[in-house]
Amino acid sequence: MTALLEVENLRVSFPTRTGVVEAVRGVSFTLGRERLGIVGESGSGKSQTGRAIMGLTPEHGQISARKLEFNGIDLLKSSQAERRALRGGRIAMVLQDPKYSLNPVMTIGRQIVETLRTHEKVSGREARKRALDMLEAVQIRNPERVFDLYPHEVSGGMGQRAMIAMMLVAGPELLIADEPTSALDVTVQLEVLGILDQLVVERGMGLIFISHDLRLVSSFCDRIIVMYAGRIVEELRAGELANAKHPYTQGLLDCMPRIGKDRHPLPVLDRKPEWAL
Amino acid sequence: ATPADTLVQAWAFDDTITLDPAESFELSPAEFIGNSYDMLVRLDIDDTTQVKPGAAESWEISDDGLTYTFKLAPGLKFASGNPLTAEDVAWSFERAVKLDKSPAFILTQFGLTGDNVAEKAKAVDETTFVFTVDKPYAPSFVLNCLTATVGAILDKKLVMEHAEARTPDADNKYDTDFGYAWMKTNYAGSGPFKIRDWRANEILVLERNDNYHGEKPALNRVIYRHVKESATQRLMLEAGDVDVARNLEPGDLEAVQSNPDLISTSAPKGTVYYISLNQKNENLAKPEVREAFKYLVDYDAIGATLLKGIGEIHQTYQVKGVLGSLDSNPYTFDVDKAKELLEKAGLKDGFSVTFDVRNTQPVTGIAESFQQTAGQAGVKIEIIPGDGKQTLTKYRARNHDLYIGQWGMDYWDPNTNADAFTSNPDNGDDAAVKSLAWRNAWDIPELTQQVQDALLERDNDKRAGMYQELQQEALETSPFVMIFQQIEVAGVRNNVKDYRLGPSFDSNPLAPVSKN
Amino acid sequence: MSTTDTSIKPRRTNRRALAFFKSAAGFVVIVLTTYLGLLAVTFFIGRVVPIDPVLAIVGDRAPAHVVERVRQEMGLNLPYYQQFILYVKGVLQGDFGTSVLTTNPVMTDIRRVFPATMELATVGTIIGAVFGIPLGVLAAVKRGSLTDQIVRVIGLVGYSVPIFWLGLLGLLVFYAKLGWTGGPGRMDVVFEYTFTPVTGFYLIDAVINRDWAAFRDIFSHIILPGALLGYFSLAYISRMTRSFMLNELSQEYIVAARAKGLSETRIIWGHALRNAAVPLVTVIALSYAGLLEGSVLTETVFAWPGLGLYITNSLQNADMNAVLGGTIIIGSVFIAINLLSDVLYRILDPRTRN
Amino acid sequence: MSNTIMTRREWLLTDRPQSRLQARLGRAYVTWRRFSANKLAVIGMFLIIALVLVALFAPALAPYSPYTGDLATKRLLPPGTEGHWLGTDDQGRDILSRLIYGSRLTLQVVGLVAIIAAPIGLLVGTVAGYAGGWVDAVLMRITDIFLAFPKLVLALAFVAALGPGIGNAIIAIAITSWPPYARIARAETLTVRNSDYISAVRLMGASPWRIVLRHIMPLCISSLIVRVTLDMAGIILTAAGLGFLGLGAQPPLPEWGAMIASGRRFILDQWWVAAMPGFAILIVSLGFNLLGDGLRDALDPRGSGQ
Amino acid sequence: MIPALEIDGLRVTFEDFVALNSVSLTVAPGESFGLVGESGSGKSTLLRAVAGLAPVSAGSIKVNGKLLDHRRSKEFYRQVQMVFQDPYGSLHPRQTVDRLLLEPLAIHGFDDTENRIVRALDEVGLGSGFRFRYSHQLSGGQRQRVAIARALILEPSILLLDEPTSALDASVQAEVLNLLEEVRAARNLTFIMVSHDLAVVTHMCDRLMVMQNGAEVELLSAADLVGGTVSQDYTRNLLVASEGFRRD
Ligand SMILES: Nc1ncnc2c1ncn2[C@@H]1O[C@H](COP(=O)(O)OP(=O)(O)OP(=O)(O)O)[C@@H](O)[C@H]1O
Ligand SMILES: Nc1ncnc2c1ncn2[C@@H]1O[C@H](COP(=O)(O)OP(=O)(O)OP(=O)(O)O)[C@@H](O)[C@H]1O
Ligand SMILES: [Mg+2]
Ligand SMILES: [Mg+2]
Repeated sequence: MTALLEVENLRVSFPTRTGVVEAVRGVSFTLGRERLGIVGESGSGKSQTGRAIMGLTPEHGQISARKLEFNGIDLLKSSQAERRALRGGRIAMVLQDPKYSLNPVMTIGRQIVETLRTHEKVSGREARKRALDMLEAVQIRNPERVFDLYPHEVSGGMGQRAMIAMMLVAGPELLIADEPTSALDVTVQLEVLGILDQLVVERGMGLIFISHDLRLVSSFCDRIIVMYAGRIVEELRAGELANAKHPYTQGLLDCMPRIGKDRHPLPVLDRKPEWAL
Repeated sequence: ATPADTLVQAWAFDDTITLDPAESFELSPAEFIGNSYDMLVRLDIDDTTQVKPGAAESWEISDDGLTYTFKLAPGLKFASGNPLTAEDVAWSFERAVKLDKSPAFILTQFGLTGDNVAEKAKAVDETTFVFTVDKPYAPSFVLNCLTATVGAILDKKLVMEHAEARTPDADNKYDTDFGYAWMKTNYAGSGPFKIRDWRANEILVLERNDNYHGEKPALNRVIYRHVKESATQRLMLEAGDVDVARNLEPGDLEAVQSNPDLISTSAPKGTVYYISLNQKNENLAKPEVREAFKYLVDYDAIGATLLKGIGEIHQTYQVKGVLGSLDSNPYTFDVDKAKELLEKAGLKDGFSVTFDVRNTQPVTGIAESFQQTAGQAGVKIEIIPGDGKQTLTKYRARNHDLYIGQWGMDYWDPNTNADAFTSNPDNGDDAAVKSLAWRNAWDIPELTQQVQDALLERDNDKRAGMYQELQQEALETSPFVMIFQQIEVAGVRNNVKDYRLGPSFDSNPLAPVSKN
Repeated sequence: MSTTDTSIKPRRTNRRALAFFKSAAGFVVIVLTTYLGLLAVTFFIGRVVPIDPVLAIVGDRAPAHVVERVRQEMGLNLPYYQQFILYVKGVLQGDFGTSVLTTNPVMTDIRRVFPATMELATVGTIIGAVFGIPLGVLAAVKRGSLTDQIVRVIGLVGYSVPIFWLGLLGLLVFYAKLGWTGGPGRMDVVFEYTFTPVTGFYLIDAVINRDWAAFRDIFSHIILPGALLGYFSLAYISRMTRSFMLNELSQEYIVAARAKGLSETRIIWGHALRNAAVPLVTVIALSYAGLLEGSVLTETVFAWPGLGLYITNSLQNADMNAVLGGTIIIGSVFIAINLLSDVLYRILDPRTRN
Repeated sequence: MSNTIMTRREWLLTDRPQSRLQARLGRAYVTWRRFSANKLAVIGMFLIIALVLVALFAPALAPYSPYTGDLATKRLLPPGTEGHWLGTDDQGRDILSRLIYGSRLTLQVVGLVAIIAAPIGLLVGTVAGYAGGWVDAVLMRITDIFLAFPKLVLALAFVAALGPGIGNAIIAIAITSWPPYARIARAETLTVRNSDYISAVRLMGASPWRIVLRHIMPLCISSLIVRVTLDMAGIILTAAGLGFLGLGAQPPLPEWGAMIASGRRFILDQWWVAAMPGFAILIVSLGFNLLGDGLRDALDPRGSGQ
Repeated sequence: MIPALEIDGLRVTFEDFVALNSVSLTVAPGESFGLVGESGSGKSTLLRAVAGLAPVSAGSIKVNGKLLDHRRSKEFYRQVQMVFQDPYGSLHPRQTVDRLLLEPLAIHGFDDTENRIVRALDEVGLGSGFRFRYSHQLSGGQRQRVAIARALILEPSILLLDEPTSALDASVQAEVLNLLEEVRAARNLTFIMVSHDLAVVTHMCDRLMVMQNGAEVELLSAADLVGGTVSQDYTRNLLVASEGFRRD
């Protein structure tokens, strides 16, 4: 299996008035056509890693890496236009909250069509058909209707599906999903994950799945990266969660209440300063 | 650029509120009416103490001085084509008297009432009109009054076609409105021009009347555009978008005068400006204070700057050019003299008064200058600026201390100003006659009587002498600090010929004007 | 899995109809109370203004008995509440009374002066929007750059300069010195007696009459005051556009649009501005209303026979019928513009279309 | 030396303040730093400070009396004339001296309007927004009426009724300028009234007045301050507009708007008479605008952060 | 024994949307009661109705045996306090922790405010170092502690907890949950706690109610849930979902 994405020593920092914030500090990993999970607590740099790969780091942020290659394309050297052509076409990203990441004044259909027509020269009718197919593929029952709805007219779960459809319509090879389900109900959450899973399997797509829920990630992904303060502290196969070595990973696992396990008080994470070094 | 057959004037004529000669009493409509209607007699602008024939070719005065017989020129026609007869004259007088609007007193002061007007202003035949007055007034007075716009001759037939029927009641005794509603905005005259169109505060268009009996106007049209700002007027004049600018202030006037494309013309007008001292204020009521104030105006500086070209210092209340006008300017700016007088009045340390001032130039400038110069004598003046109507309302209620006012003659005769400044028949708060003397609570029974007497003096020279005496008295003792007489100026493009301004607003003749 | 389709909001027509009636009724109540308030306030003002309204009709020199008679004719000797009731009655019958100053029915006057003001304000707003929006967008996109600062200063100067000052200066330069534009007034006198107004909007009338010479002349007259007002509305519009755009550009959906691979142009003009347009409508409407009422000074300088001047002049002469009529018209337009901007808001923002 | 400065800075910037005072100062300091990073805003602030200083020390700064001139000999001297660097006006008064004294009036106008209009707007808006229901309806109707009124007409009418003069002009402007503040305050109140932290205060049993006065108003104040400073220019110009129509300050007060109004007669030939006060207004309102813009960015955390 | 909270036939409507439809429940003093259900099922609305923050259109609420009327009295607020879901939204952005804690004391006229504030901060494990911070200077967990301190400072007997940890990281969640358990034990508080996380609810509560569409689905004890003895499919679905993703 060839590597779809290679990341070596990725760094993202933000100069602010109170000093430089290093959001990502030397992250390295490779990704094949598989499901990679990134977990970590809030502020640990998960989203910034994903965005750096996409080329969506906020303007004042600074990126450096020894290597950032997608399918042999050196992302660091490519021009804005080349990055743009990749974005949404070959690499796509699902954002966290459908409530905010869909344009509120455009119908869902138009937003999907827009992606498609940005990357492929297709007729309006063709684009519409492909968008409808895509909506169906993400398990929307009544695509014709949803096509003409505005984002506020659909529920969170459906909005998230629309978002996924929008990002997948151009057939990307890599999908970065940044907490795609944390705004959703448990039951809906599983439906959405099911869709993503199916797409990976059917299309042979690479997936980076970002979440702070260790248990969810371990049940869904093939491989897990655990981040802490901008660094990778541990990399695991999903099945080996129980054998996690790093105390941070262990602590994360341990501190969650579990049905059937009566622990009072819950064990808490005792952060060690040396983890962040 | 303006069309060759049209004279375009920029003028602030927002005081035009009606075109009906029986009601109109403001300055700008006087010019419109003066150019579009005939009166029996007109003011001679070359000798302003005389009248000249208008619609009447000639007139005779009976020996008892009560009957005036006017002979109309034959074959006169209104612009409508209707013949102009003595009947129209009589009816116009009757209409004005019966409508009894503001200017009607110019006629009714001769004893005319709604009941007797038909008898006293009567057509004897097609061309003979007889006017009977109740006292043997000075003939100059009667004739001067008949030059006023209220004496304009209306086309009876045309007006009555537009009259509305009325049911007589307590307020209104007549069964018609005499075309009152229609006349506000319409025209029924026989003058050199006809009024074609009037849009308030926007435009007024005069058009040549081909039925006019006299010399026909050279131009087809005269258009007035309402432009308020002097600077704007000047720009339009310089650009050639208007031919005449009528409200130029000194600075702009100077620029016009130095521009080779433009000329300026001016004429002293029958309007005087004065500061008056309300005698209800006990400080101002002191004779020494009244005199002192006359020394506190810096006449020379004001004349050389604020009034340059638009007014001349004039310390008597009759305007230059009118019968009996006294040309005497004895006062100069003299702080020491004023201080001396104030000390005599027991006001060595000065005092404070308020000063109601309209927000227009040049009065504001004069008021400010006076504030400074009076301050030098210890008189602290607080200026209360206000819109014209606002200060006037206060003035008419005698609620002011100091007021700076302007007085225009009602008709071209010395009686009008004598009556205003030196007559006050009843100084009570609810007096029937509220002259300027009354407004300043100046109680002057003797002067009032003298004004009455002058009215009946049939010898013109004697009459003139009486008015000069009155002026001399006022100059010394009145609470009026007379400052200047207005000069009306116009900036004119130099291709305009024979543009002239007359002494009164109804005598700015447009008929001779031509362009090349 | 069955939650999918039920989560779409049910649209119940009867509920919507009811809501419509409710909001329509609410609107009527708002309009009525606003009107009544406007009437009452203006009426009150008319009574406290220390100007004798009779003075405007009869002048300073009328004999006392004429003054008294006119006062009675005008009903000014009645108690205030009766005068108010009389007035409201008249207004309800569509009769705003007669203007003392122009002797016309107030409605006739307003029909004449209002289009003049409206035409000017419209041109001003169009200029303001056409230039203000792109400038605002530019400033927001290049936030903090020199461009941004320049745009801001242009706007700030617009906020800070007295209008009559700029007006006279403009006349001096463009009309008197350069001769590029027409002078004061709505058109040259040449056209005064050939041109027949139809709607009162002269530009439109010229088109209707197919009088192209007049059109050119009218345009050359309106462009200077229009540009002047346009500058002031530009100041406001560009400033608000910048602020709305900054807000939109920081939204997540912009990130999402970038993630789709859209070009910056498309993101800025197609996505961000489309969203910013929603509140901008209100801003433009407000600025339009502001120009309608706030152009007294421009009208003075440019001898523009408009509503602002009409009202001010009437007020100074205590011509209360005219003031009341003018105020009610401006109030109505204000309400209408508010309504219109609400409707537009609804059209532009699907979230409010329920 | 630099050491103590550093520590003072640290003391201010600490995220563990030890007293109420330190917390408040720290917060002010952060705002100040954000504000002072904006150069234009700092320029604006200095302009306003300069205005205040000029107003304070007017008698010392002005070379002549602002009230008395020399009509006969010194009228309308151009700028650059020896002793009258900005020229003289139509009464022969020194324009520079008048401008210097006029700054007092300008400050007075601006300050009083802010003191009168902003609190009225704040109170009406927050009460309407928080109370809702008929209170809201009534208050907003009143606000609408004032908004729907032609502003200059309303001000003109009030001035006409109260009599001209700077004091009445101020009142008139204040009366016409509160409704937008009420609108803003109401809109802001509506967004916070249902927030959890206001619910939390209600859950403590606080009375509605307490909630409005102590919890909601402080939130609305910052955007109001911003809006008011931005409006300052407009207020000066409205005052100038009233002055232009002759309803502002009484002569010979050197109010800038009134100065322009009387100077406009000379605008074509003696441009400086109107231009000098025009520049003064321009500079001061630029100052207020820049300050307002800076304040908005500094006080509105959303605007700067990312 | 008088129940701490007794709700009978409670109905809440927003305009014409029924958010709560005839819900009844009883909570004993000292009990910890849980509410679970999908988003929009009316959990928060129920708590808010008790607190007087939602419009009750029918039904009755009794607190410690006393029927509540439409306007809540000051005493009520001394008995019932609430902790909100979003720690970022429930603290006034312009007030220091000190001011936040002082406010309830000032409203109820407590003296000895100094000591009470210090004690309250200690109790939630923050110490006085946090006293003069603004909320934006606190992390989510710290904010939630402040919110708890604020609720406790009036010494209520009933605490309404609306998803107090759902916005927090797992590790911080554990700390807050522990803190809540501690204070409950120390003060013998009654908890009504909302969560969409079944594990959290079973961890904290003795009994719980499952809700859907503003109505009760079933009422069961934590033990039943652990043992899987549930009668409704809906509850069963929830239970399955809480175990994470399963590929089938
Ligand atoms: N625009 C920015 N300017 C400065 N610092 C930033 C910016 N964006 C992110 N950061 C910082 O970068 C760090 C990592 O942020 P990131 O969004 O990647 O965290 P995360 O792991 O996705 O957390 P969460 O689970 O809360 O989404 C954080 O400390 C954050 O404060
Ligand atoms: N103020 C309100 N106005 C109108 N509808 C409301 C209001 N508050 C809540 N609702 C509606 O009531 C229903 C129940 O809301 P509630 O907040 O109680 O749900 P929840 O069970 O707490 O959901 P979540 O888990 O998302 O917090 C929702 O459909 C919501 O839209
Ligand atoms: Mg993130
Ligand atoms: Mg909830």
